[in-house]
Amino acid sequence: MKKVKIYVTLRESVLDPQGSAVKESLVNMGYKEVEDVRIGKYLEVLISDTERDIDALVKEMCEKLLANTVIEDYRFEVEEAN
Amino acid sequence: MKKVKIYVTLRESVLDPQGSAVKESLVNMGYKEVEDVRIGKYLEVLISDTERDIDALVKEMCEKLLANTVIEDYRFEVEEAN
Amino acid sequence: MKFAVLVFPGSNCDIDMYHAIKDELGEEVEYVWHDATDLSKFDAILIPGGFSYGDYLRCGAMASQSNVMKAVKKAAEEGKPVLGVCNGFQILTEAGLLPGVLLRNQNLKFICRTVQLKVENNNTLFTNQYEQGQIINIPIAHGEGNYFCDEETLKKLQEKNQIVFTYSGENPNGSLSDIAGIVNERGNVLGMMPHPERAVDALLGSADGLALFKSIVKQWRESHV
Amino acid sequence: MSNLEPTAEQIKEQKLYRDMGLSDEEFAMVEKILGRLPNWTETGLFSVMWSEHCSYKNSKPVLRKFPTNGPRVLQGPGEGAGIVDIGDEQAVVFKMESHNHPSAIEPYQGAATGVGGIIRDVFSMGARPIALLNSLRFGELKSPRVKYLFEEVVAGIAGYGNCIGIPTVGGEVQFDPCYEGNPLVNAMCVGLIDHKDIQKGVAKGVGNTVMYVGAKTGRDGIHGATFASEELSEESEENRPAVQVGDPFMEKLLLEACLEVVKSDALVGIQDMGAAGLTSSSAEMASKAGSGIEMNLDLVPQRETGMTAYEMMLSESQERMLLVVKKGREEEIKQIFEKYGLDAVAIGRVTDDKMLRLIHKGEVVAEVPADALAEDAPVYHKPSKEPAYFSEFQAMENAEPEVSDLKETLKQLLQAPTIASKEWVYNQFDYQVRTNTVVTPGSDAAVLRIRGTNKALAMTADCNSRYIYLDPETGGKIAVAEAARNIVASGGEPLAITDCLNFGNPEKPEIFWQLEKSADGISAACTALKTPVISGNVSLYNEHSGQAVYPTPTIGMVGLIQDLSHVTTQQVKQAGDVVYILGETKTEFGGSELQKLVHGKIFGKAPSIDLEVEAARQKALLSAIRAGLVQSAHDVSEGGVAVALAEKTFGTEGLGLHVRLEGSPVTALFSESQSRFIVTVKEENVKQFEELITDAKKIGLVTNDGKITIEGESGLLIEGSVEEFCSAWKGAIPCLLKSEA
Ligand SMILES: Nc1ncnc2c1ncn2[C@@H]1O[C@H](COP(=O)(O)OP(=O)(O)O)[C@@H](O)[C@H]1O
Ligand SMILES: [Mg+2]
Repeated sequence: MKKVKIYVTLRESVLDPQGSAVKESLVNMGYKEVEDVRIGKYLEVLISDTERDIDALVKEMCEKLLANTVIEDYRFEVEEAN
Repeated sequence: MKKVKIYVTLRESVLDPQGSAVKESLVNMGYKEVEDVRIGKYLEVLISDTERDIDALVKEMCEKLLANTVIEDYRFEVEEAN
Repeated sequence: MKFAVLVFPGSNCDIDMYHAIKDELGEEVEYVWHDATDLSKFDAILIPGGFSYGDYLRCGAMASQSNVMKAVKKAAEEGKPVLGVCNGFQILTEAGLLPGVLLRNQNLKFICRTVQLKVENNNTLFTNQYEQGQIINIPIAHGEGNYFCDEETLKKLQEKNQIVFTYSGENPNGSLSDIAGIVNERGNVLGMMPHPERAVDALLGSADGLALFKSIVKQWRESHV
Repeated sequence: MSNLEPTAEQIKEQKLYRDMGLSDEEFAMVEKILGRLPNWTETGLFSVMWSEHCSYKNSKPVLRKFPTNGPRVLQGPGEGAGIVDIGDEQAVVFKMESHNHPSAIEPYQGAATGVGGIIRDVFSMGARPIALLNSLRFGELKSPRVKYLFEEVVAGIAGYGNCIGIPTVGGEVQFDPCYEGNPLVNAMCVGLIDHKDIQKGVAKGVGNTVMYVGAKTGRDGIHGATFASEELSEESEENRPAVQVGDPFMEKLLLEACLEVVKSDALVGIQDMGAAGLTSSSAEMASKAGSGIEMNLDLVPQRETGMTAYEMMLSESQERMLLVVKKGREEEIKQIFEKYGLDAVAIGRVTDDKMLRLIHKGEVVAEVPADALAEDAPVYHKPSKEPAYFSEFQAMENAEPEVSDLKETLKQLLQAPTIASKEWVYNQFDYQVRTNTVVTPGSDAAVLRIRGTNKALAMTADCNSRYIYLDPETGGKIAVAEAARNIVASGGEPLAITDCLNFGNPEKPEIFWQLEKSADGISAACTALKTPVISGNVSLYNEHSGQAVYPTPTIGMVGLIQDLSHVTTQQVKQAGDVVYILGETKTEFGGSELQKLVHGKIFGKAPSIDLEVEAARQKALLSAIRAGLVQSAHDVSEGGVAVALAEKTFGTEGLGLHVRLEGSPVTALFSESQSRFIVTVKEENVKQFEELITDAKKIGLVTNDGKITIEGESGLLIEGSVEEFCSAWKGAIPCLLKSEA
């Protein structure tokens, strides 16, 4: 069994209204040090043992469903699940 | 300047409707190997240099705004921003 | 003329679309479940609004991977009219049938109210019953209708006259260039955030959406005499 | 895990049952019922089922006061929701429920799951949910905490209702300091059903199969019902159960599947798993049918590993249903759910021994009489005592608050968050989905057409808790009367009500008195207005750090509009129309917006109400509307005539009002006397209208100057542009939310 950690982030050129709103809130709460906030997704996917190359498999799932590559980048790490 | 990476995940016992729906979807798309999907948030926060202890600062921000500890856990890593 | 209304788990404007076609337009219409593989008996495909798959992950993402979307692609290639409204628009962009994406509304809130649209291009099979530049009242109801694409795509949309509707006056959701609806290059796939199917009966506030459906029928009649 | 559970002896000796909310006396009762000591799981079953939330043990004697019968009532209180006949073999189903405590802790999910729960109550009757309403109470919109609660509750209601595709068409929001630590979140659902599809939650037929459908069971919400039956305090932050997360997508699938299943004659009974989950649904279904249920908990679909019987039975995981299905026909039922990607699992059977028997890992882990859990829960008659404040308030004379600038006062009233436009709220709700909403939020009641007929339903939720605090009996009458006024002003005939009784700790005699008296008032009004109580919910212990909320018995009402042409809204329609006021204006400012504005607090007598006058006036107005004589109608409520007049002009294009009012200006403009309407009538119908409503007083005309002009006996009182008043009214809530504390 593998545990795959996937990070999906908005591309730099894409506006992140949610991130901006959170930044505003933090500054209003007194955290003046906050310069920027970007919000993405963090997925943990458990994958049972397979004959396929795990990296290729995860890449395919990301491209097809988990990320929208028009606006998002993704990266991932594969770990042994316990 | 520091770059803080914050991971906000649903607590273990809390239902993750998003994760379940995505799992179903992946299985229907033919990825039968997928056993479980949990979806959380991944935030990147840029923080300008401050006299306050950065760990304490980020912890406070997480508790107060970025995570709802009733249902979510969080962890973070601090890096030097370039 | 025979319309298909696609139904995904979580679609919820399917019934509205169905009634608009059947009761107000008076044409034939059928619901088609998301696992269907063949749409050949239909003359036009309608993808209704709602929250397919709960709108989890990204709006329209999971629906875009369903079986029926392969058949929709085929229908689009054959030149059949395909209309995606609200969640339907999101599904069409996720499926790559239309360019760009729909981001969260700028104010991060769901917005339900009637807005004014400007008909930017009345020379499409969806808008031939409107005047060029006509202002129409159509309800919106969405949380992620903030249209976005890169500059190059935008330029292309403008050059090829693919922007069909824009928000007139106030832009409710932060959409790029006030875009409310676009067609593909060929002009037979329309995606729009506002709900024309909610504006087909003056009893409910506006009937300005009916002309859109009438346009589809007119074009079809002309090419199928 | 189960070997960590305390033994029966430990539970008794260490009085562990107390932590679950059982008293020493109650535990002794349990011991007597069983004839032995209960084990851990059994103690859990009794504790949740005997909590106020499930058993109504403190409120039952009060609820018995309500009139619950009427010629149209098909189902009164006792099932998932009440049902009222509307003719043509159709009926309307509705109920309201609170989710106050969960919303105080996790406002988004608390509100969302509140909406989810009330929807299940309606579709478990076999009805298609057609509309949602809500009634909300918060502290003053000043502190960041209150703003956060308000924004998140609204987002949670929107998140669930929009996603499942049921329009949220109405509601109310009020702000008062007493709700600061304990907001109220009440959700109402209205459904439509054909008589032949009406279902009940009964487990009939020995040998029939008990099936579980919907989401898997997790450890969420264990002891939610008990939690809802305690006061909130600083500690409750720690004691809280795992909060449930709503899954509206799952519920949408469950809804569609269940509505398909109710058409099958293989279905015997169906009930949703709400508070106390599997325990209450199984015990109640068995008890109602006079039968027993045996379940094998190993078969319960589980989301987490290692769950104990106790945890499974007490879990309040959302989006689950329990069905009783004819033996041998399980497969048919399974197939229907399969289409929606849902599992339907046989987990038990109906027995004849009236016991709820649970089996886990091959052992009987609980064996308890179903009636003892459900029907036969203890009932208490709490002591009641008139609070000192009441006689003090009653002794006060009605006086006019002092006002210097009438126009400025009107503006300030329009900006008071309780009166201000709620657009910021309802524009986040999809109020149109399913395209039946004829009157959208912003008028007195929402109106939905009934497809395939020429009829429509009007619906509203109302409660002015300030009046109820000052005088619970009078206030209770007013709450019902106001709801009915909103229905009538929209062209509907009030059918029935549902209620949600939000009160403080009933163990305090003064609180119990408030509960009793307001129930008396509600009952009297329901009798006078012929609107029986068909369903409802009780939420007690709404206190934070010992401070109770105002008594808030929210009234949800549905009315029938016989013909779409009767649909009437509050906005004026056409210049030249004649403006009338119906009803007498007296100097009544107890609990009024003006009193709050001027004095910063409320005191004195609540406005008086004569239910006979009320009933007659409503009847007369409805007949005028049905005769086609009324262009617009609006009841006079918070802020008095001036506010009602202003509201009538908002959202019209360029229209205005020019009226002349008699009597002392402050009273004429701002008094909150009851049983009043403002209506407009076309010039050509004036004669007929006046013949029908003989006590209608002509006060002025609709204009097209876009201005509000109000004269008094001694000259001009208020003059200003509609625009100016409207922007104050519209901008108030967004402005408060933006301003920094
Ligand atoms: N929480 C809410 N959800 C939906 N609609 C609301 C809500 N609060 C207020 N509204 C709508 O705003 C309008 C004004 O509400 P309110 O002032 O309570 O009216 P009334 O005094 O006539 O009962 C009504 O149409 C009501 O349904
Ligand atoms: Mg009203």
